Order: sequence, then C-alpha cells, then structure tokens
Amino acid sequence: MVCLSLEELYKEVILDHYRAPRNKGQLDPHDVALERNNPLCGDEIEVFVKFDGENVGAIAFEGKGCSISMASASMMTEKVQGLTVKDAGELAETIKKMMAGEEEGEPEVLGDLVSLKGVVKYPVRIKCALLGWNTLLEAFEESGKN
Amino acid sequence: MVCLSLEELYKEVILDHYRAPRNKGQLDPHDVALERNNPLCGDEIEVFVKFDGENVGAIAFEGKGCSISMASASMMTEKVQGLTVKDAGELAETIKKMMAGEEEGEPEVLGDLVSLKGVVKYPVRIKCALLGWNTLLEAFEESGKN
Amino acid sequence: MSLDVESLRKDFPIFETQVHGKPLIYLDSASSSQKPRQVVDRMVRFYETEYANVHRGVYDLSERATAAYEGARAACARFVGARDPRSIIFTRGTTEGINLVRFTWARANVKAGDEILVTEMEHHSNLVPWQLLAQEVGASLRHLPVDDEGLLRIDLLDEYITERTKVVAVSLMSNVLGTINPVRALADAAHAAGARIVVDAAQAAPHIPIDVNELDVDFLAYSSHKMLGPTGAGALYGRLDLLEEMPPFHGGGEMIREVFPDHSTWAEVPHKFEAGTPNIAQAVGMGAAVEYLEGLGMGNVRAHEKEMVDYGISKLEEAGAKVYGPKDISIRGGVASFNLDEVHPHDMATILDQEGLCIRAGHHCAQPLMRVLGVPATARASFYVYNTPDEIDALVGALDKAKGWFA
Amino acid sequence: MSLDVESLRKDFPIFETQVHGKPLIYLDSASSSQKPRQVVDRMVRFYETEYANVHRGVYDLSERATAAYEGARAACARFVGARDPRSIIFTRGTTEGINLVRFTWARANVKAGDEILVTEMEHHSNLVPWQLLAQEVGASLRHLPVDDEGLLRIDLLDEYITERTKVVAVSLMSNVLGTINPVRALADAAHAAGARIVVDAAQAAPHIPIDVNELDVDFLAYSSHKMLGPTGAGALYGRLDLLEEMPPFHGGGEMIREVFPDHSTWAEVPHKFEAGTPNIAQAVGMGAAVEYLEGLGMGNVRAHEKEMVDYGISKLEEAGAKVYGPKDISIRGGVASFNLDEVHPHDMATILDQEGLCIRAGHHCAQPLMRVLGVPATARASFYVYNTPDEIDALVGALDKAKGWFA
Ligand SMILES: Cc1ncc(COP(=O)(O)O)c(C=O)c1O
Ligand SMILES: Cc1ncc(COP(=O)(O)O)c(C=O)c1O
Repeated sequence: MVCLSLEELYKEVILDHYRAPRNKGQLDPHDVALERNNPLCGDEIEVFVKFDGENVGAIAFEGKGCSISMASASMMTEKVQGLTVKDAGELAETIKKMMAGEEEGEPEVLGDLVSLKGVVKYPVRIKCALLGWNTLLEAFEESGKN
Repeated sequence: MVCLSLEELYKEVILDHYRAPRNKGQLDPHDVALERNNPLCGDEIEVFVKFDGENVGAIAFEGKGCSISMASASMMTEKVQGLTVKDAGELAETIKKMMAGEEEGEPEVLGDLVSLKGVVKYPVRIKCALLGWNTLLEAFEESGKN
Repeated sequence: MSLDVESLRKDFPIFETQVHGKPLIYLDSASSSQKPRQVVDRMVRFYETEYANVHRGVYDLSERATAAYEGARAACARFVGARDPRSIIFTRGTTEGINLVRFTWARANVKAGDEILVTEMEHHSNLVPWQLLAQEVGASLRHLPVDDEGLLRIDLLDEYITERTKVVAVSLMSNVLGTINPVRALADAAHAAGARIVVDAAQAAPHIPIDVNELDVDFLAYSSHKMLGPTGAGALYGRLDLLEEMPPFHGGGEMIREVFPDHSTWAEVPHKFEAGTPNIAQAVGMGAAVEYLEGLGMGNVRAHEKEMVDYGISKLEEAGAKVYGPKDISIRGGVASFNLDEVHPHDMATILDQEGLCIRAGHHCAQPLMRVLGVPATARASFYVYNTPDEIDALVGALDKAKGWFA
Repeated sequence: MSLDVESLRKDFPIFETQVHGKPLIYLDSASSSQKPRQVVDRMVRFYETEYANVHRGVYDLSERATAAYEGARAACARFVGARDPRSIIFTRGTTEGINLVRFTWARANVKAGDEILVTEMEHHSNLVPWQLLAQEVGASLRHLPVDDEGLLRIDLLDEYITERTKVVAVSLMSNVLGTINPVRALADAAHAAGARIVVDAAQAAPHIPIDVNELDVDFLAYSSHKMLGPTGAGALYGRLDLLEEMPPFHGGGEMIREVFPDHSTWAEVPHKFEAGTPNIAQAVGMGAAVEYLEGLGMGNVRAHEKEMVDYGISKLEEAGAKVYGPKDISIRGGVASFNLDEVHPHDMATILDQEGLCIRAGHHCAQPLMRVLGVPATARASFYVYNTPDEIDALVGALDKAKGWFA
C-alpha cells in the first residue's frame, strides 16, 4: 500500500498528467467515440477508440474539467492501450470497485493508478476520477466488443 | 376572581348542570332551531329559540357530549332567557373572549359562568365550552335578529 | 431475555418531570413516543461536531455529514428488512410518505374508473390522500369492512379486490383497535389482481418486527417520532423498480441530474425524491432510534407490549370499561381504546391529567372507524417500552376516582 | 451597535472542532449555517421536559408542546413582518414551501397557455417546480435575463410580464451572485398584470430584514437551516385570503375538519396545510433561531455581512480571482462566487479543505445561471454572523498556496 498526502497526490501524479495529458485530442479514424459529462461539476469528456481485433489498438480523449478527471483519463489511456477489450473492461471495473472502497487493488497491476486511491477520501471527487473509465465502459458496450 | 381546582370546577358547577341540565329538550313551537357539532370530539348540539319581540322568549337545547359542552349549554339557556337578543349576543361574545384569554369577565355579570374560566387552561376543551354559545350566535344570525 | 424496563426508563429524561406536581405517567405513545437521551445526544453531537449540508460539499465536514445521513438511511432500510438502502426515501413522517406515493406512483398509474381499496379502520393519513387522488383522477374508493371483533373481513377480499383495483391501502397495525392486519394476505390478493399495496406502518414500526420482503409490499411508510426518534423524520420504503420508474415529487436542488431552462433530468433513486436540503439531523436521529430499538431487540419490545396490553385490557374491563379491538393479543399491539359509560372520554382525559396521567381522547384521526364503532370518541391508553404494570394500576385507580366524581 | 463576533462565536460549539488538525473556517453558510448552543439547547429542553404531540392532546404536556409550537409560528411570522401567525405554514424548507404553492394555489390557478415568469438566476428549487407545473398544465416558462453585472433586467419587465402571466417566481437574494433583487418592483408589475408573486427567500431571510407587507408579496418561502436553525424546518408565508381559498396539499390527520368515507372537509388555515404530525421540535428550534437573530438585530447582521463581503471581494480580486455579481454592496448579500484561472473550483475546494477551510464548488443548484455566466462551475465563499476578516485572509492565503501547486 502506498500512502500519499493530498499534496503528494497532486504534485507527484495528478498534476503531471493534468499538465501534460497523454493521448489528448481527437483520434481519427476511430471505431467508436463517446461523449459524457458529469453535470454535478460540469466536467466533460469524449473518448475515442480504434480497435485492433480484440484489442484496444489506439485510444485518445478530449475534454475539460478538474485535474482529477483529466489526469485519471490520461492515465487510463496509457494503461489500456494494447490490452484486450476484456482485460481493459476488467481493469475499469477494478478501478470502480477500488473507488467504492470495495477492493484494495494490486499495486503491480495498477501502477500510477494507485494514486487515485487518495481520492476515495473525497467521495464527491470519485465521480471525477471515474468519468473517463465509465465513458470507456460505455464505449465498449456501444461498439459491441464487450 | 374565583379560583377553583379542577375537582371543584367539576363538582360544584359542571356536574350539577351535566346531571340536571336546565332547558334540555325540544322547544315547540320555536322560531329558529340550529344543529352544530364539534367534529374533533363528536359533541353535538341543537339550540331552539322562541323570540318575544326583541327578547329571547324561550330557549332550549338538545345534544350529547362531554360534561363541559353540556353544562355550558345548560348554563347558557338559564342565562340568556329573557335577555334582549343584543345583550345575549354580547354576553356570548364576552364568553368567547374570556375563553380566548382576552378578557377577564365581571363576576357579577357572569355568575355561574365564571366557572367556565377553569377551562381556559385546557385549550382543547375550550371548543366544548363554546359549542352552545357559537350555535346560539349562528341561530341569531339565521333568524335575522342580531 | 426481556426488557429491563426500570433501567431503560433512566434513558428518558422526561420521566424526571412532574405534571401538576405528580410524576408523569405517559400512556400516549401511539400518538408520539418520548425520546431516549441516546437519540437526542446523537443529534446534539451531529450539530456540534459534524454539521454541514450533505451531498454537495467537497470538504471533509460535508463528507462526514453525508456519511451520517446515508448511514441513517441504511439503518432505516435494515429496520424494515429492505435489502438496499436506496429503497428508503426520507420524509417528514408517515403522512408525507403516503402522500408522496399518491403524487408520484399513483397519479401516474391510477386512472378514471379504477378502484382504490382502503379499509374501515384506516387513519385519516391513509384515507384522505386516496380520497383526494380519487377525486382528482375520477377513480373510486372501496372500504374493506371491519368485523365486530375489530378484524378486517379478509373473507370478503374476493369481492372487494377486482380487476379495476389499482391500489390497496392498509395499515399494518390500527392506532385505535390495535389490530395487526394480515398484510401478506392482502399483498397477495392485490398482486394477483395486478394492484399495488401501500402499507401504513406508523403504528407497526415502533412495536413489531417488520420485513418488507416477507410481507411482499410495494410501499411502506413509517414515522420516526412514534419510535423513539425525533419529530420531522420518517421513511418511505418503495420497491426499487417502482421507485425507478416513478416520476419525481418535489422539484428542486439535489433531485436533479441536469437542469435546462425549460426541462430537467432526474438524479438516481432515492435522491430523485429528496428535493432540497433534507431533514439531515432528524434522519440521523431516526437512525439512532433504530439502533436503540435494535439494542433492545424488537422481539423483546413486542413481548413487553403483549404483556402490557394483556394486563391493561383485563384491568380496564375489571374497571367496567368497554375495550375495543381483538382480545387475541397475538394479533394485537399495545393499544387499548376504551369507554366508560359514566365518564365521557374528554372529561376522563382532563381528569386523569390532574393525576399526571397522559391518555388520549377523541376520534384518533379515524372518524370513519368511530362511526363503525358507533361512538363519537374513545379514550385510549397506549404502551411502549418504558411503561410498567404499575402505571396501568395508576390508570385504573384514577378511572375509579373519575367515576366517583360522576357517580 | 454592531456584532460582537468574537463573543458570539462562543455560542457555536462547532468552532471548537478541528478539520485535518486545523481550526475550522466555515465559509459555506449560504449552503447551510452552523447552529448556536441556544437553538440546540431549546430543542433538547423541548424533548426532555415538554414533549408530546401537538393540537390533539387534552393533557397538560400536549398543551405545553402546542404552545411551544404555535409560539414558534408567531416568531416566524414576526420575523418576516407578517401580521397574523396563521399566514405561516411550517414546511421542511424553502423547497417544500415552493412546491406546496405549486401543488395547491398554482395547480388551481395556472392553465394551459398561461405563462410563468422565472429569472435566469433562480436556484433549482425555484425553477424545477415551475417546469413541472408548466409541463403538467401546458403553461410555458419565461426567463427574465440577468445582465453582465449580475442584476435582473427589470427594464424588460413590460416585455416579460404579459396578461398571460399568472406567476412571477423570483429569489429575493441570489445564492450565486449575492444580488438582492428589487422584489417590490416585480410584485407591483406582477399585480398590475393580475399575476401572483412567489418569493424564494432562502438566502435573504438569514441575512437581511424582510417585511412581506412592504414587499407586497403573495408567497414567500424560507428555510431554518440557513438561519442558525435546525434542519427539517422552514416557513411559507402566504397571504391569508389566498391560503383560505387554496385547496389543501397533503391529506391526513390534523388538516381535516370532518372525514367521511368518500370525502372530507378541511381544518382552518394554517392547519389545512399541515397534514400529519408536524416537525414540532424543529419548528420550536426555528423559533429559537429567530429569537437569536432578533437578539443580534437583523440590521447588525446585515451591516456585518456588508463589511465582510466588501473585504472579501477586494481580497479575492487582489488574489487574481474573477468575482461574479454586483460590486455595489448595498444590493449584495454576503456571498462571493469566484474563479481562478489556474485552479479548477473542485480542486480548489479539495485543497482548501486540507487547511480546515470549507468553501463550496460547483453549480450551486443554478445550472442555467452557470450557462449564462459561461462557466461549468464556480467556487463560492459565503459569510455569516460568525465569520471574521481574519478568515478571509486565511482563505486568500490558502488560495495562493493552491495556485502554487498548480503553477
Ligand atoms: C436561493 C435558494 N433558494 C432555494 C434554496 C433551497 O433551500 P432548501 O434546500 O432549504 O429547501 C436554496 C438553498 O439551497 C437557495 O440558496
Ligand atoms: C395508523 C397511523 N397512520 C398514520 C399516522 C400518521 O403518522 P404521522 O402523523 O407521523 O404522519 C398515525 C399517527 O398519527 C397512525 O397512528
């Protein structure tokens, strides 16, 4: 288990991805694109996926919002790229359970994502952290790949 | 001012009128008869008046209910018999104000009726004490005499 | 294990007060119960150390308040055997719960020509809302009769529930007769006819263990203030699938997802039904009352009240009172409505008050039932966890005294 | 005479708590205020020495409870300048008050083709009920615009209020912009067109003196929890003649006169609108909050907040924040919504929380206004009687720190 103070959480991980988001922008061509928002805080995200057989071939996101929602989406794109849709979906479910406090999550599997656990203490922010992941799961569903 | 304990109030005045109500029964012939009830406690009363010019010539009541409503109606019939309609109406208003705690009332004028003041401490019972008086006022109104 | 009444009475500060210089004997818990220190203290602590608005705050204090509020929801769900806290909507009390069903599920589902079945023993709170609904949509009301013993005529259900019946509204326990109704049988009959059952558990929740799944009910409303909790709180249980498809009730903050100038979309259940700042501290207090009752054990509560009502009925009858409702205490809660020939119930209540005894007199918000019983009013003594047989003896002693006055 | 803030802070036990090891700095009173000991103690005393159900009991304890409850009604009437306590209906809060008007007066009076005028700055609680009503009856909504300074465009009233307008729904003070609206002008225009005006005073009541007669409004709703009182209580003022002719809201006990199997007649105003056991202890607590505020003097409360918001705005602007709403503090309450370019409001609130600072971030239940302002969310600091300039300094210091993280 890692323990980060809020300051560490922000400074070490969140702000890195917030300032320099990975895979940010439109992805063209794509197989599926899905836009979702969190009306409670106004955060918006659009996720683009191009499949490569059963795998996530390429993924990108667009959006605006707080650092947690943007950083989480950025980390997500790094993490699921190249995974099978099934594994990516399972990872998303793990993250959701972790944020609901139902699962600890394995540091080896999670890597950077472990830092999101710092958000569990701020239930209102959990929706921010999950916006990208929920959009991904819906995108999978829409594509019929899941 | 008289001060009566509840027991005295009941024993000295209320129960006397309750057990031996004055002017109880139908009054025939009459000029006006009016029935009213207090739905909150189920008390019912009917007041009959025969006028003699501008005066209350004869008055009687029928009804069933708690001792306070019946005793108050009985005392009322004794008290207003022979009064002018105007004076009887004013007496009724005095009693209402007395029960609302707005007026003390003159012992000389009130006589027995003073005992009703014991009821002021029991706001829920005030409606019982006033049922007859309110019906009388309405009966006057209906007869066009007031 | 049974209730240790002497020791639990110490949890209730009000029993240290005097009425007219006499110790308080409170026999009106069916109207509203007294509150243990634990419940009041929980609310004080909430205001003094955890207070903030719920759900919308990013900061820690608001998270703590939200956790307390949602924890109370879980307690209120558990208390009636509901598996998912989301099936509990916080209300002001039973009356609001039933009216909520009227304004949402019922207005969306009851049409002209439909029938609503109530019973002759319903409290006004489970009758007037249905009258208003019926008038509004052009439906009609039917009234399942009560027999001479104070039991519902469920032998007539076939006649009273038809294919036009859309709602069966019934109380789990009568506040006048004490009758505990066979709600499961009514639920089965309602469901067989495609109707929904709405249960008024205002009297039942404080006194008997409830399981909404065993009863198989669609909606069930109860009040905090009758079960040792604060005023201003209550819970409405609703089947999740029904809650999800129902339109919202009040419009406002908290119950929305997105608001546009001319229309809006709704938050998830149960928030969809909790517009505006909720009764936060009262919900927390109601949760504390649930925990207090769980600590006593609802089985023990029920056992104590059986003893009390058994003793109470026999003493009242000895004193010459006519006691209404079933004599079989296995289907009767801790309520004894009665009349004495000699003393009108209102006089009785006034006279008993002088002795520090609180009983109720009147129609008990059940005027139609009074007409069925053929009386304008009754007196009513009702018992709860803190009452003792001694208090029944005091009641009967005071009744004798009142009879003496009128003799 | 002005407020002695240092000494009145001692009335608020919560300021002895710590958040993340730091003293609590509570700048979210516009969402809900903290409670002084006097208010909480009043409710504790009520439960411990005076508790019973109201109105229906013949005994002394019930009379005392009724007197406390009705005394609170008189206090709530006086607080907004209403001459007759009967014009006050107790509710759970502002949201319920407005929905009550929607379900009673408005459903009886607003017809297909009619118009309802709201404003662009309304809280969801004074918008969504009117959307729901409009959808239900086939009326339509119009939205009085807000100008760049955060003021209502009352110069456009002639265009927006027509002979089809039946309701004008407006807040006396905005919870986002702080704007204090010229409600009297809106009332006059509404009345000239034969419409009724419904005022949301959730923000105004805690902060500025109100007189319903001077404002000449038809309905005015406010909440206890924002004005030092308990949750679960609120008051709706209604003009007596309107209340008298309006149909009832909830059906149930207490609001009836006579109940027959198929229909009922109604109790007098205000009881007609208070079905079931009311939020007794909360109303009593709200009355105690009124008395506490009267003790401070609403003029002094207003003066203190003017100073606070004046200082707050200038400090926030120095710190580089964009502050929304009017700069003229004579028409602005103690609310400062702002944004920093560098730090998203949600991040800001999370980071400030670490410093013990409670501020709000989000849409503040005013999504349509957020769209008008062109922002997804704002941060908001709001001030009340217990806040000090030092706390504003602490806020600005913490904002600088947050900017540092994001720099
Ligand atoms: C302007 C305004 N109107 C209405 C409300 C709703 O008040 P309540 O949540 O107490 O019902 C609020 C507070 O949230 C408000 O600020
Ligand atoms: C059987 C029954 N139903 C409904 C109610 C109404 O409950 P409340 O007044 O808490 O809304 C009561 C209590 O008064 C009751 O006894």
